[in-house]
Amino acid sequence: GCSDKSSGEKGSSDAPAELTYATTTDAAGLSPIDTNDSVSSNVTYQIYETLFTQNPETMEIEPLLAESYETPDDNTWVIKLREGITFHDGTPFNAKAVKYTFEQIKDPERAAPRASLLAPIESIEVKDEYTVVLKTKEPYGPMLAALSHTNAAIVSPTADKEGDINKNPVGTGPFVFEEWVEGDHITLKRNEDYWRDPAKLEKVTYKVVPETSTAISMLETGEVQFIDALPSDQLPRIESIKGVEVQKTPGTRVSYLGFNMEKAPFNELKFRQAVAYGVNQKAYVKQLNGLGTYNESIIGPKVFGYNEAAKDEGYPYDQEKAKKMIEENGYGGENITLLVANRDNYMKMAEIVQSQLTEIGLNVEIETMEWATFLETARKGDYQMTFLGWANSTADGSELLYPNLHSDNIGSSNFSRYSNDAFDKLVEASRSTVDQDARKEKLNEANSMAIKDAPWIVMEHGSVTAAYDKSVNGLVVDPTGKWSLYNVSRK
Amino acid sequence: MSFDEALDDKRIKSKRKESYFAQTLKRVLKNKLAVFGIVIITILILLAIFAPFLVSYGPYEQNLTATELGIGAQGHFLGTDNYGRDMWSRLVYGARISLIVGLSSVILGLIGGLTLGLLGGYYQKIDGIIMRIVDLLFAFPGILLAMLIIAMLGTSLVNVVIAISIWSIPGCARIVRGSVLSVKKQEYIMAMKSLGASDARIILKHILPNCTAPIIVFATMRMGTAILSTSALSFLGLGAQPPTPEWGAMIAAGQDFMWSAPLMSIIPGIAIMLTIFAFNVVGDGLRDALDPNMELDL
Amino acid sequence: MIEQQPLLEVEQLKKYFPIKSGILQRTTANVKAVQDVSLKVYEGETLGIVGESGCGKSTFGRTILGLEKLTEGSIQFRGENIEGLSSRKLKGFKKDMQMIFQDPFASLNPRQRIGNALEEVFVIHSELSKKDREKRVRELLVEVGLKEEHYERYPHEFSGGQRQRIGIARAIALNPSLIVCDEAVSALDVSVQAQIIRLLINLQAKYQLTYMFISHDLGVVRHMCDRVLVMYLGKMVELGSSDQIFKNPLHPYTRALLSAIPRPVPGRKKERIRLEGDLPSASNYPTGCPFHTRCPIAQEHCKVEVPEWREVEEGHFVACHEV
Amino acid sequence: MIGLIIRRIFQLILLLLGISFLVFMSMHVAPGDPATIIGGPTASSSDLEAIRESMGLDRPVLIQYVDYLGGILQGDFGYSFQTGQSVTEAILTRFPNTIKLSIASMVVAIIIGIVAGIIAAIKQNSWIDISSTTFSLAGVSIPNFWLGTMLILVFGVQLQWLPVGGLNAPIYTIEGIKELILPAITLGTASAALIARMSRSSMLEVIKSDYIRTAKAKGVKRKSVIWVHALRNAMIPVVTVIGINFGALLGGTIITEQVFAINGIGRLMIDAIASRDFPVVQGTVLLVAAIFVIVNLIVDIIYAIIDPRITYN
Amino acid sequence: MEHLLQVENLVTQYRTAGGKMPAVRDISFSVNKGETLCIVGESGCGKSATSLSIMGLLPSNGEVTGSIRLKDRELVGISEEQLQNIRGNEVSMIFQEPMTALNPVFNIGFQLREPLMIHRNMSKKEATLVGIDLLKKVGIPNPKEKLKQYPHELSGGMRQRVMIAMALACEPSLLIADEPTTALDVTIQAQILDLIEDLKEQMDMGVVFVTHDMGVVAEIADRVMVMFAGEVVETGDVSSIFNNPKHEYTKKLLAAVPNVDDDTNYWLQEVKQHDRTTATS
Ligand SMILES: Nc1ncnc2c1ncn2[C@@H]1O[C@H](COP(=O)(O)OP(=O)(O)OP(=O)(O)O)[C@@H](O)[C@H]1O
Ligand SMILES: Nc1ncnc2c1ncn2[C@@H]1O[C@H](COP(=O)(O)OP(=O)(O)OP(=O)(O)O)[C@@H](O)[C@H]1O
Ligand SMILES: [Mg+2]
Ligand SMILES: [Mg+2]
Repeated sequence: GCSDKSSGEKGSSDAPAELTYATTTDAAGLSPIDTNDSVSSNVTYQIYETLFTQNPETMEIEPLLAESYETPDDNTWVIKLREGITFHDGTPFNAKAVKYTFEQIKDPERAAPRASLLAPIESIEVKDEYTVVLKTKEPYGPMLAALSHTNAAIVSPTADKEGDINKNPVGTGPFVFEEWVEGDHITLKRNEDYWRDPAKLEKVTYKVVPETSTAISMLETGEVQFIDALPSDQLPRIESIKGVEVQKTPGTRVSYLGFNMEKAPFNELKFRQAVAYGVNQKAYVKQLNGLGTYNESIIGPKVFGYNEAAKDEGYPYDQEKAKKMIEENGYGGENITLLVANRDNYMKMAEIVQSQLTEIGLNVEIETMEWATFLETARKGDYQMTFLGWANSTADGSELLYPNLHSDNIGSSNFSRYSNDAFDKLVEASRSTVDQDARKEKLNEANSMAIKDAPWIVMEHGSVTAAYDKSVNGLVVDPTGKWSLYNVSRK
Repeated sequence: MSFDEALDDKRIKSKRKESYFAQTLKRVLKNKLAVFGIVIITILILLAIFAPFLVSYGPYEQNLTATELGIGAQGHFLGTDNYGRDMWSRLVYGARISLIVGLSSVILGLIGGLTLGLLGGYYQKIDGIIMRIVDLLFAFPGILLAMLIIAMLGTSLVNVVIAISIWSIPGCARIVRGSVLSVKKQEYIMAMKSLGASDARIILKHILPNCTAPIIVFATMRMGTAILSTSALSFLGLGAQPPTPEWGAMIAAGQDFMWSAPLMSIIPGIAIMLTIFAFNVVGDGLRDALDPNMELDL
Repeated sequence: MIEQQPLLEVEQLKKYFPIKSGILQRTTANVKAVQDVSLKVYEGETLGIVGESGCGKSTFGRTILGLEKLTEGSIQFRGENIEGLSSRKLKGFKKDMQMIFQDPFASLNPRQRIGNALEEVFVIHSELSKKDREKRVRELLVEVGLKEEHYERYPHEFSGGQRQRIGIARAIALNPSLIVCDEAVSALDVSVQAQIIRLLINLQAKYQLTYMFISHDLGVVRHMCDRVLVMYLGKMVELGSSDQIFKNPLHPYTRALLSAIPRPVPGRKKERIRLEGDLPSASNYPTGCPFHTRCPIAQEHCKVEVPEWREVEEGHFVACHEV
Repeated sequence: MIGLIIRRIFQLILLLLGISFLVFMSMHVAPGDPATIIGGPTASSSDLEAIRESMGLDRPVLIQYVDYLGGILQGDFGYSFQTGQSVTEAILTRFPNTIKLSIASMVVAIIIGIVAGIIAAIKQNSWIDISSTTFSLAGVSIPNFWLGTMLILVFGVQLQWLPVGGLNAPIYTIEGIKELILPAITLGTASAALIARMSRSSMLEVIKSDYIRTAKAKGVKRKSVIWVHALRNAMIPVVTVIGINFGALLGGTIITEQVFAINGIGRLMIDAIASRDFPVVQGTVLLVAAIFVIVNLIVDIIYAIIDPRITYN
Repeated sequence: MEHLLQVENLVTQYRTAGGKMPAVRDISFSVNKGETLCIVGESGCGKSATSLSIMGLLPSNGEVTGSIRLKDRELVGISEEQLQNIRGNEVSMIFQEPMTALNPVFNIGFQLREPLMIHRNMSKKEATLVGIDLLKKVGIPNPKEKLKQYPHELSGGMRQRVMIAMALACEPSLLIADEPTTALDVTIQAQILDLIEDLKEQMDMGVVFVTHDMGVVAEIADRVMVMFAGEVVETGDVSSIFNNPKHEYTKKLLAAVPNVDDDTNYWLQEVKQHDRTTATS
């Protein structure tokens, strides 16, 4: 019956039911358990599904594979699953599959990179065929956000046990994996037996095009129909292409100038404040051709825990004040090295900030590094200040503050080595509270504290972008940068 | 007067008392293209020296409200880059760095290449080993090598020069070895041996001067590659550190603006081309001038 | 006339050039450039060496001077074995033995002025000051019949005859005892040739020089040399005084050689001995007598038996079965 | 000839051993740790330890190297840290593209270079000569990515004559050839420039030689004097340069593959270096080194073909 | 009578850095059918320049004025194409250097066939047959095999003979031989001289023979032209030049020739005698 439908649809309109998307790097793998990069999730997102999902427009969490959930107490989550869904390989989707998937994620042997997502979960029980019970030691506030994370998608236990889902992915999603020529392209085709209406596109190709400028050319000639994460410098060109639609919406990503709180003079609040006054983020944001917004709050507008008031709680640009502080505290002529990874917009930030700091009397030298070297150096704390960013894939404030600024993570993801007990407590509380309003409160408080302490100076809150051929319909990029092709069609 | 002398007097009229250097210079100056090259190089050097007096904006001076201006913009006759910095100023200051990087890395590379090439070509016994070392250098990925240099020496312009020099070594060594092998067979080398000259004297005074032609071609061609390599190195963060106005880095930076502000890469590109052109034609002139037999064919 | 005291004594000299092949570049064959040459050269004499081109004359000369490593045999100069000398002593020997190279142009560094080239000899072997060196070189130039102002010139600015004299100047600069003249006059026309020969003879008379005179101009050899050695394919085939060789040639190759000399007398009917057959090569060495492939009087046994080197009359040696 | 080949293969093995050792050591010395890349910024120190352990990176380097060599002897070049793909497979899928690209660009370089060089030589000091020299010098001073992007903009986007990127169609189809044109020109230009300059000077030398005069004395037509009698002699030094240049060309494939979205070895290598994917780096470097040696062997054989004086026995 | 080659007021100049350098200064001479003209003179006096002028093969910096007529046809100033038809066909040249005059990368067969295929429109097969015949004529054993060999595989003497075979392939009316035997030893030289002599008689061709060996001159010349510093100082038939030289230079040249057959009455012996006595005294 299904094939009838597809041919009928095809016959009704002449529009091609194929879409080619250009990606700058290839996916690392196609298993949600074993990968954690955004390129891979762009693919797995179409193949697998999560129990819950965030509405791309409102960012509200809605059930997807789950039907409903209850929390009888703060430490127990009873999740009712949708019935009648099968994986692409015919394995039925049920509580066992969920238990299997989550246990695999948590299995230290498997060393799943996003094991931390489900770390607070202590046990996973199959209550009946379509009911799972998750138990935590302590209340886990961001539970639903975690369960809607692409890396918490449910995989076919049969496929994972019998084969390598990293190469041959099997999920419940609207698209079925077809082929992967590593380094070149991945193709997916429509899942005709999808539990909802089948997708409108018949075939989707992810083409690896490392150069953005080439990808844009291909978009112009029609060799690809869709690209995303547009670099701001190329935006004027893309916007000038006829027949190409550009989407720019605020996203969850935050980019910041981070200080090493363990190195003098960055351990002094006065100095950090002086620098903060000296940096003119607005001037920088202006160079982004409309991508990115200026806002001093660490938790951005699209992230859970944001409070409008935090917008101006930082140290706004005031060159005179900065100069005065530098002078008064005897920081003049200080030699500072600014460590920069040469990717994303960091180089741009570096050049502008370096020039601005020079104006307030600091002697800033830029040291650029390639990503791997940078990571190692920054992790070790071998730097004075640097630029980094955090793309919040669950759009939850705890997922931003905990890894980046909690003292637990000094030596790993807390690059600034920020350590503040009061702040730590607030973040912990935000994680272990289930009541969402209470959580928001804690996050807000922690946010303000960090803004005042200034381990970071927020440079921008990024936008999510996409450019696609006019024939592409129904494409929505959510603030975390994810997009689903389920509702996309071509005319 | 013997017949020999009679002929001889007809043949040779000019007497030479000038120094070797003056004479070579004179010969180079006879070559119009070479003179053109010398003029360009001189201009470049003057630009580099007097840079501060030639610009009305500093090379680092940003103006984020006047970015990506085109040629002939008011106050910026070569326009501005994406930070609103004056292209002319950056170009002129860039000459300082690019010329130094280009020249010094070629010279260092030559020293290494010459040493390996001369030794390998002259001493049959170590030739095999030296050529295998050269093969190794050839096959070893340059990027990895640069990474090693960062690991051991850190990032700085000096290390850029070192990395580029090492990249020049194997090519230079091969070329030099090739000419040494042919010069070595010449009878005047045998003659020097029969006079009891030491190996060092033979290699430095007799073989080296007779290998200059290919070395000059190699070195002058290499200048350009060397300057361009800095842009490849900036991939690793090893190139000139921003905001340094180095030509190779400027081209690399202009890559993203090829559509909106093509001048950002074209202007330094032309500067590099002119430099290479100048060095090549001077090199050609020098090669001819150093060859005492060339006079007949001029 | 000749003082009977050997300046140079060569015994069983062999010089092979290896032909390498195979994975490990093993020597699979040899070019036998010089084979079993034994010879005494006396102080003050001129020994001529003649033979087919490629027969090993130059190689022999070079080997004696230590420019090629000898494969086998020994060379004694003034009673001392050259092989295994310390490098310091060797330098002394080099000073005493010099060579005028076959091609005067090729033996001068084209990028070095003549003055500097000659001075270099003193730089290597003496401690003269720059000024003294220059003075000495200017004297030398005059001595070989050039002019002082030639000091500044490059090799290509000289005529062949002049270059040849530069080679000679360089060879005599350090007052050596032995000079190997390798076809020092072969590329010149007779008038220039005559000047050079005159110069050589003058020098010999003045400094008691010993010459080894390699040439294929038999006219010059006849008049210039006291003794003549005839070589064929790396071997000695005949040795004798100039008169013996030219008036009473014994070896068939020597005879053929002499008969082939074009005489500067127009109209004279020539009776030349024609050599037939294939020229063997030094790398594909014939068995038996090396000359048997072209010899007009060869017999069967010549193909197998190597002829003995024997003295036929006083000081006249030959290697041939048939004389 | 066979002897030469066997000897070279023998040397190749030694060279590869040396290279693999150096690369192995330098990857370990160079900053940047594969575990940090795989773990990402969020990974804790113990996570990293676990990753290192799972990849065997916690053992002494020398032991890792010996293990690696042991694997190679059994034909096992390891597995990518990043994707888990076997290195052999990763290389095999990309190799055809790189070979296509480098051969095509070498062909472009050789044809353009030799023709330009020789025409410049026979019209010495004419405007043709000067423009050929200018072209050569421009060729070495234009960065690959610049040229590639420009070609795409002009021929791919504006004129739409040729596809923008990718190598998908088989080489024997028109599509397959069309796809190769722009990348081949991009990659070949610098080599063409060098070959042109070499050919020019070599040709100038050859046309002065005695045997060219002999050919003219026989009444051979000017065209065949140049393209038959002189060309082959002039090619002898050029062939050496081509061999040396092939190494540079392999390096250049990185950028060309990047610009033209070609899935090749260069990109594989650079990505692997960037992510410190040791086994893939090892594998690609060994492959490139082997190609380099083989190309030089081919050069030597061609050498013997054009110059009968050269023998290898 | 009709001359085969008539050279009148030939001036050959080389452009050099120091201005134009005349290598040949206004010379005139002629060669008849079946005649051998030997040109002798000091090295650098313009012998090769004269030969090359006739062939139209001067290097790019050389230029010719005057008149060179071959069988009534003016060669100075005609087009390159016309010259191509004459070269190798009506006039052939054997060059001074046998070692470098053959193209090292082509086999003997190819080089030998070339003039035949160009001027006689022969097929490759026909040309091969003629080539074998030519090699036989110049006395090369095993000609069939030799066709497949490369120049470096042949001895100097053989190469020189191949050159001669090539020059004679189209049976030219004029052969120019520029010191064809300088690099060879006397036995091989003799063979080559005989060969040229034979062929000259067979084909009734005119020969211009450049050499500095007076012995060779005496052997093969019909007439001799003596040059000095770009000018002709004396011409005459061979016996009158040898027996009754007029010009100072000719006399000097002849006096310098060592006589192999006689050791009395020769300048070298006198010099030796003189020097020895002065040295001992
Ligand atoms: N370096 C070398 N390697 C291999 N073979 C050589 C070498 N030098 C000389 N030969 C060979 O040794 C033989 C003798 O050469 P040599 O130069 O001594 O001859 P020659 O008698 O001086 O000849 P000519 O009269 O032409 O100068 C020749 O067959 C030559 O090819
Ligand atoms: N290409 C050239 N450019 C300038 N001058 C030249 C050139 N070729 C020859 N000459 C000069 O022209 C003069 C005549 O040279 P030519 O070659 O005719 O002499 P030759 O009589 O053949 O001498 P040889 O006996 O040495 O061959 C010489 O003085 C020579 O230096
Ligand atoms: Mg010799
Ligand atoms: Mg001549």
